[in-house]
Order: sequence, then C-alpha cells, then structure tokens
Amino acid sequence: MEVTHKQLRRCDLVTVSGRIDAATVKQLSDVLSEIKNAGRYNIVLNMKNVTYISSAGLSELIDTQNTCKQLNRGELVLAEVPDRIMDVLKLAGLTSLFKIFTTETEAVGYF
Amino acid sequence: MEVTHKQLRRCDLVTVSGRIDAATVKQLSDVLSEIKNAGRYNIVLNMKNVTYISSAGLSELIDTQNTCKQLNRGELVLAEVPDRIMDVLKLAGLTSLFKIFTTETEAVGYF
Amino acid sequence: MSRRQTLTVDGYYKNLKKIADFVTAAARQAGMDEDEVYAVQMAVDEACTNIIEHAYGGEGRGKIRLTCQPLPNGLQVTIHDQGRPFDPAKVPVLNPNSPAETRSPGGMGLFFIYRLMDRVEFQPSSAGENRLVLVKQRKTQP
Amino acid sequence: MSRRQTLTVDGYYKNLKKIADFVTAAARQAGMDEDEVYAVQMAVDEACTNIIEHAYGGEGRGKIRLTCQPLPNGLQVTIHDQGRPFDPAKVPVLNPNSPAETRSPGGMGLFFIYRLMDRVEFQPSSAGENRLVLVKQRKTQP
Ligand SMILES: Nc1ncnc2c1ncn2[C@@H]1O[C@H](COP(=O)(O)OP(=O)(O)O)[C@@H](O)[C@H]1O
Ligand SMILES: Nc1ncnc2c1ncn2[C@@H]1O[C@H](COP(=O)(O)OP(=O)(O)O)[C@@H](O)[C@H]1O
Repeated sequence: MEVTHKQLRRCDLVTVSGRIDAATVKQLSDVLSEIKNAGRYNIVLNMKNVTYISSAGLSELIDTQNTCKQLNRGELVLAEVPDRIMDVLKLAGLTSLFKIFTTETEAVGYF
Repeated sequence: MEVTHKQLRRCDLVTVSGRIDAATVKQLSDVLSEIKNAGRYNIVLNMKNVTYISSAGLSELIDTQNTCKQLNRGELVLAEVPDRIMDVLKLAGLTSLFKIFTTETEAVGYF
Repeated sequence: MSRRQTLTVDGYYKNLKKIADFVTAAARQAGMDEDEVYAVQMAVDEACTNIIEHAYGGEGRGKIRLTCQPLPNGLQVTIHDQGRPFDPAKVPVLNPNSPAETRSPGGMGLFFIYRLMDRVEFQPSSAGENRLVLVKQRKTQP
Repeated sequence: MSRRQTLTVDGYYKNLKKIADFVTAAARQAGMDEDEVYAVQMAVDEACTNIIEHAYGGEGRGKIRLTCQPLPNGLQVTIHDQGRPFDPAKVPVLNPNSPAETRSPGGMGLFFIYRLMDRVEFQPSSAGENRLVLVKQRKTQP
C-alpha cells in the first residue's frame, strides 16, 4: 500500500493505492490523522488504485467522515472509486455517507 | 481542436486539445467568454493535449488573463502544459503571466 | 478439479496479504469467476483479522491454518486457530440498511463473511482448535 | 535531398492546418529534427495568418502559394500572396522581455517569425506578388 498526501488551498488530497486491510490501514489513518490534527477537515481520498478494502479500512473512512463532519467543519469525499470497491461500499450501505466523484478534479473542485 | 468546460465550485475547468491557431481560437474564446460573462473569473485551462499554439492563441490567453485579474476578481491558470507549448510560452516571455501547474488537481486546488 | 491445499502462518496482520494470495489462487483454480474470487478473499481476510484481533487478542499469540478444498461446485475454506472460542450468536451483525451516520462501530466483518459466503459455520472448541468452515458456490461451471 | 514542393490554398484560416501539414512533411523530408520542424511550422503559420488578416484584410480575398525548397543544410519556404505590400521596418516587433501585463496587443507573430527562422526576407511588390522568404538551417546532418 502507498499513501501520498498533497495539501491544496481548500482541501487535502490523499491518494491511496493497493490493499487497505488490518495491516496497512494504520498508514492511511496516520496520514488522515495528521490532516485532521492540523485543523483541516476537507479531504479528497483518491482510491483509483485501491485493489482491496476490508472492514478495517471502511471503519477508518467512517471514523474520518464523522470527525470531518462534526460542527459542519468539513467533509471526506471519495474520487475515482474502482467498481470492485464501489460494490463493497454498496454492500455495506455506505454510498450515502460519502460524496463520490468520477474524477479527482471534480472532487477537488467540490470544495 | 476540442474544447470542453466544466463548472466547479470555485473555478471553471476548460480543457482544450489539438491546434490553437487563428482558425480554431474562436472556439476557445467563445467558451472563455461565456465563463467570464457569467461573472466567473477563476479559470483552469488544461492544455495537456494541445499540439500547437500560435500568437493568436497566446493573445487570447493574455486577454483572458487581463480580464480575469481586473479588480482582483480572479485568475487564469494553466495545467499540464506540454513541453513544446511551454517552450513557446518561454520564448514569448509569458511564463510569469500565468501560474502553471503540473497537474489539473493542483490547479483546481489552487482556488 | 485440483487438490486440497494448506497454508499455516503466524497470527500477524502483515500475513493477511499472504493469506489473500493463497485463497485467491485456490479460488481461481477451483474455477471461480473474479467476483467469486474477490468474495472468498474478503471473507477469509475478515475472518483471519478477527482471529488475530479477538480470538488471540492481538498479534503474535498463535498460528492460523487455512485449508482450501475444491468442491464439485465451489470451494471450501477451513480456518483453524487455537484462540478463544467464539459463538457468533452472541454478537450483533451489522444491518447495512441502518443509517451509516449513526452506526456503532464494528459488526462489519461478520456481516461481510455471512453476506459473501454461502455457508458459514463457526465450530468453537473449548479444548484445542476452533474451526471456521466457509463455503462459496460457483455460479458457472468452469 | 528531396525536391521542391508547392502548395496553393485559398486564404481562409481553416487552411492553416493544411499549410502546417505541408511544411511539416517538407521539413521532415529535409532532415530536420522535431524542434526545427515545429519552428518552421510555427513561422509559416504566423506568416500565413498575417497574409490573410493584414495583406488581404480578411478571409477569402486571395490565394496563398507556398514553395518548400530543400537546401544542402536546411529548408527554404517561400510564401507568395497578391495582397497589400508590407514593410516590416514600419511595425514594432514584440520585446519578449517587456512585462507581459502591460504589453500592447499584437507584434507577437512577427516576433516568432524572426526568432524561429534563420533568414526572413519580406519582398513586397506594389505590382503583383509579394514574397516572403524563410530559411531554417539544420543543426545536425540527416
Ligand atoms: N474469531 C473470533 N473470536 C472471538 N470473537 C470474535 C471473533 N470474530 C468476531 N468476534 C466478535 O464479534 C464482534 C464482531 O466482529 P466483526 O463483525 O468482525 O466486527 P469488529 O471486529 O470490527 O468488531 C467482535 O467485536 C468480536 O467481539
Ligand atoms: N503580411 C502582412 N501584410 C501586411 N501587414 C502585415 C503583414 N504582416 C504583419 N503586418 C503588420 O504588422 C503588424 C504586426 O504583425 P504581428 O506581429 O503578426 O502581430 P498581429 O498580427 O497580432 O498584429 C500587424 O498588426 C500588421 O499591421
């Protein structure tokens, strides 16, 4: 798994690739925590190259969304979600929790 | 030449491809005018697939930049400028007139 | 139809990848399509994560043994551990129709296991080895 | 070394693409590298745009004839028109070091023509046909 992070003016762009499982989720949550701890709560997560996400990964996304949305201070949105990962989000009833954009540009442009 | 346009929250994304010459520049300037006429002055121009730009095209970019920057109401920035086109901008001494971003995301995220 | 295969790993999260590769290969050999392969991989990953986290109460406390057995119309994966016995009847499984905003955390792993597999049998043992039997049926003949 | 080639088109902007393709092919045949090919294409495009806009004062008022002549060490492009004669000494060429924010519009076309070509000769004619001779030298032997 690889996680990269770029701070933009109105939001932070996080790009994650590979497997998000119980072993790797820490790497992602570290980056997300760093952003939230900096008082930044508008986050785009680009999932284009994610090959797998387990409930451990989904829990991290839910937690981050809840933290971001607190006091209306921000929001986590997803970009370029692969079909396979979209199926998992649907199965878990999570598609209504996240705005999901086809392109990274639209996701960044939402903020 | 093809021009596409997408309105985002804080800026408008225009993607142009092919040749920007005296024949085709009208197509681009129509789209840019429409955006400016709508009172929107933050514009990202993605030039990734531009193969040629003549002084007619450069003049349109300069005019748009000047209109956008009036009264500090906005700015035209460029994204994914091909090497060849960058050489032309440099030759004409125009690289200081435009913020130029490597990725579309960074350009959109600038606003 | 290919033969029974076994993998034993120490209970560390970093071995989840090895487990995924093992069951993915076995599911492909059993003629499953990529949706089915993914389902098997995910159910097994969730189950093994639970073994490390809940049955063993942490990493490095015991082994996980997996057996993949092709069936005439699918694949059976059996997962063995020597941790705390577990009775799934005692825990609430996620209701995916509950609003995501107000869910209590947890319960998702078991939800996926039950949802993705056609047969799920926890066989706890107070003396020795717990077994979890997972069966996935093929939709199409290979 | 290949032969002399000629193209004649009506003075419409939409023919700039045809002109570009013609000189691009000729420049490649003359052994130029892609930077040189691009330079020739751009200089010719700017010159032909000026002929339509300034010499003819608009589209559809006359023809443009181009001749590409390979030279031992480069390519000569000659452009003919029957429009208004033009003396470049009378117009200011862009200074690319002037701040872009405060430039007067125009003057860029001539700037590129002079900057990109090794020889530029406007040969105006009050009776008949203006000629513009453009020469680009090759850096490397083909
Ligand atoms: N193999 C196991 N051994 C012991 N307890 C388990 C096991 N699997 C699941 N559990 C219990 O069931 C609960 C629900 O599991 P699960 O749906 O995977 O969600 P989570 O692990 O996120 O809590 C766990 O919190 C745990 O108490
Ligand atoms: N072929 C031509 N015939 C007549 N006038 C020309 C010709 N080429 C250029 N000019 C004159 O030179 C000026 C500068 O030309 P140029 O640098 O191409 O900029 P632009 O065409 O944008 O004004 C033009 O405005 C025009 O007055």
